[in-house]
Amino acid sequence: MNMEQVKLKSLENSSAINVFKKFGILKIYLVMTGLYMVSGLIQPNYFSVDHIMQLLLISSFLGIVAIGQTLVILTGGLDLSVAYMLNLGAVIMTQVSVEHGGTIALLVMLSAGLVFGALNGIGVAYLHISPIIMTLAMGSILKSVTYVYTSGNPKGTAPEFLRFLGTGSFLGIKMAIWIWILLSIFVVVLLSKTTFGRKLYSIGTNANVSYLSGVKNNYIIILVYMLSGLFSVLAGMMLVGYYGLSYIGMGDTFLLPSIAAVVIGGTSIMGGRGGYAGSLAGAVIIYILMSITTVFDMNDAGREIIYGLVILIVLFLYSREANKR
Amino acid sequence: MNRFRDFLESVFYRRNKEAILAYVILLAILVLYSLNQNDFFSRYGSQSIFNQVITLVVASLAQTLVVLTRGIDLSIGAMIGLTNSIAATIMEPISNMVTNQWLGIIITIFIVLAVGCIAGLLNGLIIVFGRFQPIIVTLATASIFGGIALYIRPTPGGSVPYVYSEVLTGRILTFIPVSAVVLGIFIFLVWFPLRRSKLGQSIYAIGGNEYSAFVSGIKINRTKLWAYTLAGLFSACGGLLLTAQTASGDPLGSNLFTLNSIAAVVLGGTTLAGGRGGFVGAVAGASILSLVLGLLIFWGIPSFYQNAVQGLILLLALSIGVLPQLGRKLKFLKVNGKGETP
Amino acid sequence: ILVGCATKSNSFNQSEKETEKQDQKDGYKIALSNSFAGNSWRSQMLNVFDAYAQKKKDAGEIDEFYSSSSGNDPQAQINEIRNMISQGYDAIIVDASSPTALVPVLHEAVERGIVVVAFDNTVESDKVYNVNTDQVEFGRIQAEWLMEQLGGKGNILLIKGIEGIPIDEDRDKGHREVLAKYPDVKILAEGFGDYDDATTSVVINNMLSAHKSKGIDGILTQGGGENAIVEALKQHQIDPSTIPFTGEMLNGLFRHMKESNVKAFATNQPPYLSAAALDVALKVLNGENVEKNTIVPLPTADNADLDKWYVPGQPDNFYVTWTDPENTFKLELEDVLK
Amino acid sequence: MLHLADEPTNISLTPAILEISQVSKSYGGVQALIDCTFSCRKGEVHALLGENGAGKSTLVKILCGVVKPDSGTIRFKGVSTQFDSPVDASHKGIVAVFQELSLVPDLSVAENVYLGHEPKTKWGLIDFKRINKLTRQLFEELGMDISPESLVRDLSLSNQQLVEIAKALSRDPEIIIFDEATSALGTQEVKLLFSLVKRLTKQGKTIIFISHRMDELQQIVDRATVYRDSRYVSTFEWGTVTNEQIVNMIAGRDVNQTYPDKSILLDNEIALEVRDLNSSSFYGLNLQIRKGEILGIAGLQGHGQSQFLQALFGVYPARGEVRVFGKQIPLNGPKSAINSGIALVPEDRKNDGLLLTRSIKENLSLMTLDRRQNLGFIQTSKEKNAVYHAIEQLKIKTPHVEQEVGSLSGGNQQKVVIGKAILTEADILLLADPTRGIDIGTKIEVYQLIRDLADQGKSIIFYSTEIPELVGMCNRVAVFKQGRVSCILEEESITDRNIINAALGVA
Ligand SMILES: Nc1ncnc2c1ncn2[C@@H]1O[C@H](COP(=O)(O)OP(=O)(O)OP(=O)(O)O)[C@@H](O)[C@H]1O
Ligand SMILES: Nc1ncnc2c1ncn2[C@@H]1O[C@H](COP(=O)(O)OP(=O)(O)OP(=O)(O)O)[C@@H](O)[C@H]1O
Ligand SMILES: [Mg+2]
Ligand SMILES: [Mg+2]
Repeated sequence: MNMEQVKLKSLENSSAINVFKKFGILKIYLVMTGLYMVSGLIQPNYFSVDHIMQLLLISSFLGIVAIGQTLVILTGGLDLSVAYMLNLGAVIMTQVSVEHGGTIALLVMLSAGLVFGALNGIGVAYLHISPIIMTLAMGSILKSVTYVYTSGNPKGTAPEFLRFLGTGSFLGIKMAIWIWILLSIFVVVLLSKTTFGRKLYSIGTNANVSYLSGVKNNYIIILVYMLSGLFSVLAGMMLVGYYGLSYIGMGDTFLLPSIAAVVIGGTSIMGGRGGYAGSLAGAVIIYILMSITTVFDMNDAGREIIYGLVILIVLFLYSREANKR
Repeated sequence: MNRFRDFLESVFYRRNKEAILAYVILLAILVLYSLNQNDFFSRYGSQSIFNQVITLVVASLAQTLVVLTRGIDLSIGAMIGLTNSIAATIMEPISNMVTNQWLGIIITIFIVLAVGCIAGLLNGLIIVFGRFQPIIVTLATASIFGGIALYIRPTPGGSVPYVYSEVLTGRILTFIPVSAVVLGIFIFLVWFPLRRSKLGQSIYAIGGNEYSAFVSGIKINRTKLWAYTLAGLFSACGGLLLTAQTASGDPLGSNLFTLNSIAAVVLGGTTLAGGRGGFVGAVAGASILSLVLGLLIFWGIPSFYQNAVQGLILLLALSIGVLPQLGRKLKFLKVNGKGETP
Repeated sequence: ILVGCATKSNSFNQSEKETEKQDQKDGYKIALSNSFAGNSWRSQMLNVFDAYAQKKKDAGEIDEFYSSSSGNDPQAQINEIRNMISQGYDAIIVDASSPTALVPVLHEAVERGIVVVAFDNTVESDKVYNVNTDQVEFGRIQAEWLMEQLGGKGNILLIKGIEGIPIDEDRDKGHREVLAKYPDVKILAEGFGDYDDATTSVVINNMLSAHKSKGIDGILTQGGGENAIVEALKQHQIDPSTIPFTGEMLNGLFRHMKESNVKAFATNQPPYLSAAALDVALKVLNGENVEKNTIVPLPTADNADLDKWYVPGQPDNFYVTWTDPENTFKLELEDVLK
Repeated sequence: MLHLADEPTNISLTPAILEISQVSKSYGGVQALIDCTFSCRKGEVHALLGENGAGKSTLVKILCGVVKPDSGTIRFKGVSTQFDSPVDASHKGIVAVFQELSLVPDLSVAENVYLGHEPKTKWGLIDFKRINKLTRQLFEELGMDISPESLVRDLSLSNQQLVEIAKALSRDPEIIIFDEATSALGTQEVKLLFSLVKRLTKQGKTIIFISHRMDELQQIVDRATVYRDSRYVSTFEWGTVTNEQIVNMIAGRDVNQTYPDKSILLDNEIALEVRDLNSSSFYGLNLQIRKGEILGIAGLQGHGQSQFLQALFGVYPARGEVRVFGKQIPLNGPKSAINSGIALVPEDRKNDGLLLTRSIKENLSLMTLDRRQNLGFIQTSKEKNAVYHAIEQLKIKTPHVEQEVGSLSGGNQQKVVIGKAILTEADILLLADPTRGIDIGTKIEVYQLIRDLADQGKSIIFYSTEIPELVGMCNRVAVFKQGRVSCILEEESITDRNIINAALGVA
């Protein structure tokens, strides 16, 4: 057998390594299942299909916010404005739809997510402001925008189509879960099969190299923050659909969990490593934990401590791979 | 003239030149204060100003140390809340137990500082020996510290001896605000010596290039442990100052110190990439963030705008440095464009 | 040079202000320092204050008013109050972010001759005037109504408010006082709903998953998560009209009563507490003798009062307390709804 | 403090100061060193030779306490020793100038030199004044002209390398290891370094010298040890063995010719034309490159050569006219440069060339992703083919395309960087020091590769700090001096001497 054939053969063998890499994802799903089993053992009713649906429904909102957060973190950034994007989206949705109808509200809301996301991206890409600070400041500004727009009290209720998205079902599965599934497939394909995904990883790994290889870093970064803004307002809209109304502070409980979900999902906070499949499980894990603490009727103190400990434990579980370097 | 040039070439200037913009903004704010704050020139005016800034300034020192090592501490607010809750819970009982108020206060201070050190050390240990990213570790420990604070003080409250509040928020020699003295201590007796110590140098070296620091014989782990421990210690100092300002404890009321301290540090010219900047800038950054909202009150602007004002100031300050470069191409290659022609 | 300039113009300003002040010696300057501002209660409370203060200003009783919200951050509110002190307000009205943390700075204000009135989230101090409802009573009447509905026995879910705040503790105390009298009532689960739909939703859904099979007869909640509760019941295929629950006097709750035939009892912390506090401040400024603690009575409603309270045009999170003119300090709905 | 007194020693008589036997080290599954032996004598310059990945740097890291050996013994000054940390090693007298620069960019030069062993004031604080003074003295003695107070980030790469050397010397070690310390240095600096090395050995210091440049070794080495495939091969007195034999020992096979034959240019078509190109580092450049030509760029470090390449690639701001096959191209970034048929192989492969934690496949195809996409989706089979093609063409040694690039040896990493550029099928390749730090065997392969590319009709601008390389490879050589082309050498006039003279401005 000649040398070149041998070489090509070994080059083909790459699937073995893919499986190995996927093991990281496997691990997180094992953790998720394990925790779910624990919750079920403590409270047998949690084994019901109803509860699983509830769990997925509740997780879907965080899961959708975590899509944007995952993309941003993969580029080596961080989006601290997701909570206020979500707020803004929710508030615009109800208030504008009362005044101008649902369609216009939808358009306004989605463009607001894209525009403010783009501003984040421009600050990070062109002004070289560190993502933490850029999005922190943007979050601050959005908070004010929301307050000023609503005088602190959003008016209006969810339009009918939103109520359907938030509470209706299709084939026995809630619409919100369907949307989540579709978006998840979309983002997983985006990351693994498209040039956009490839470029995004290359920026997260080394922006310099990426740029010198002809990647338009800035465009990609802006696009990523736009997507993050979009997904956050989308989550806001779905929450509105679910609750039927909006209020300021709706997104506050999503900020840190969105980061935690991504990290629990095995994506490196430094960028360049990871993907959405992990974050998805991360989001579910967070709500499984909440359901466990509810069973125990744990007070805030206990809940906070458990929440922190679980993040640390998950980190330790990953440490082997993460520290390979 | 020569002196000026010497100054421009001095290590102090080089280290702190990123902070200049922050001081310009601060100066502008103070001028506006002098025009709008009715009692600016009275004793109460300066006391009010120093009291407003001091806690965030101290929290920013904690954040500065960590950021310089290219880390970030998201648990600073929680540590302030924890130490604040402990102080407000134990200060009176201890004072009663030792039957001497001053002794009780001093014992409490030591306990609280020790708690801060332990919390910080814990951060450091997990980050250093687990080799995890600081941002996620401190996010987790913030939750834990917050939980512990809630156990200690399930509700805001508690109390401290009157003198404790009175002294730390009052004046000495009738016109020097104690907060100003505290600020001076933190700048001149804590920061400057620290900067000139081996530890300070190590912190900068690690932030600049960790591998280089390692092969130069810097003890990376030990330095990081120190940085996080000191961050805990200074957060505890922040907690004690907050206790004096509020005469009570609040387990969760301090969370904003985390993000504000990061904003203050960055506003003061310290980059999150580590190795560059320092506390001198953070003092200005923290003061800006604390004082600018006062202007809204003086001008009667609705408070709905206050977050936007803070955010915009932050963005403007950070953009100004970059704007001149926008026209030019950014240098990407390592051989920095500085061809020195012999 | 710069400093000299500043000094000059400032002294000019000051003297100008002094003369101004002498001109209208009798007009008071009143400030309201609010903490959190992001819900409809706070926003209506602020609107009431502004409308009421404007009325007083038009009547010449006060000269200037200003309201500001510093967020749920005691240090920020302390700074805000410091600057209000510097601004020379005659009275400062406070909805406090902490019952204790503001005490030192409020005492500073009192020492400088400023009248301080706290309301809603009041402060623990005897130098400050407090205006509030009786929150233990709040819990008591809620629980009594539910016990009546259940006939004194059954399984209930208990959804509390925000852990660690005095209002939650007081209302909870009221709940337990009543529940203690009914040994046949079993609390299947309890949790904190944080007075908002998002948190309540997670809590109630988990509770329903866990305890639905045991048969739930009622839900005792301090309020704020009414929509989430109705929604969750529907999600779990439970007819919301079969489970009586308690809540706040929100338009949404009355809408559910109307549309889904929900059985509910509502009371609430009235947003016009801010106006009541302003009244107290003015009385003190005018030298009247006022009790340190003012208790404002609680409004209540149930299905019987549906038509009296429900305002079809208003959003779910509108506090309907306004539809009763007796309570409104002679303000019209239009004054408040800007 | 360093004292450079003359104290002649007779090396061959001195006993071994450092003896290493049976040392093994593995990283995970990879054996870096297997039962390796090494020994050097006091006062000698001992070269450590070997291909990329032979284990040289690993040995250095062991000697400096950066990593610990799995087994084996180290005897230092006759005593069995182990080095626990860099500090420990430097206390015991061994200091290295590492292959990767180990400076902190935001500290001053002086602070870097004394990093880790700063002199203190009586208060126990760092004495910055003294640090600056000591550094200035040290630099004077070493003949370096660098301000101790400037920030390291503001220095050129070669000056940073000099600071690195001064930093090692400031610890006054007995054994100094130079791990490819000359790879970033220009002719002048190398000269400076060698005179320094001679003074140090006279003073009884021992030098362990790692370099892939035979011409340099020639000038200073006393003895040499060769490693191959993680194993010890042999130790010999320099001069007792011919260069060819050494190269064969390193490569493990017969290597007879370093540089491929230059082809005669048949095509006279102008591929690239530069007219009046100006920037802050070079002025009024006018150059023409023909199709299939290799144009060398020479000169002392920092005279605008690398900026010139960067400018052509659109990453260094410049004004002027650049035409590719007669068509003017914009100079606004890598993307448009690549589209106009220009590709750059940057000189710093770790920071500018490679995504170290991503796969070979991703790295190779990154520059040309947009050509293998359909509606934004990557065309996997096309990509695979291109990548396999590049791997074969460049003979990149790797088990599979999904291998992380960071785990390849330096030489193979360099091939990946070149491979990225080749895949763009650019007509004009800008090579910035493409053989930096790669071993002689690999170098020969790279030379052949460059030659082949030129023969295929690519035009190549070949910037190098190694003059023999330029002489061996180029059709023409443009010598830079103070930002201008001081002269263009052609055909027979391309000699070491002419290039150096032109670079120095000696007529
Ligand atoms: N950090 C590391 N992790 C894993 N393996 C490593 C590491 N560093 C080196 N190796 C292994 O050590 C072996 C020898 O590497 P080393 O760096 O010593 O080579 P070298 O002789 O210095 O090569 P060069 O001439 O390129 O400097 C390699 O085969 C590699 O597998
Ligand atoms: N992280 C790693 N894991 C596994 N093997 C590694 C790793 N790093 C390096 N190696 C191996 O070590 C050898 C040398 O690696 P190294 O990075 O030292 O390159 P090098 O040969 O020193 O390059 P240079 O040309 O710069 O001297 C290679 O065979 C490579 O496969
Ligand atoms: Mg090496
Ligand atoms: Mg090597």
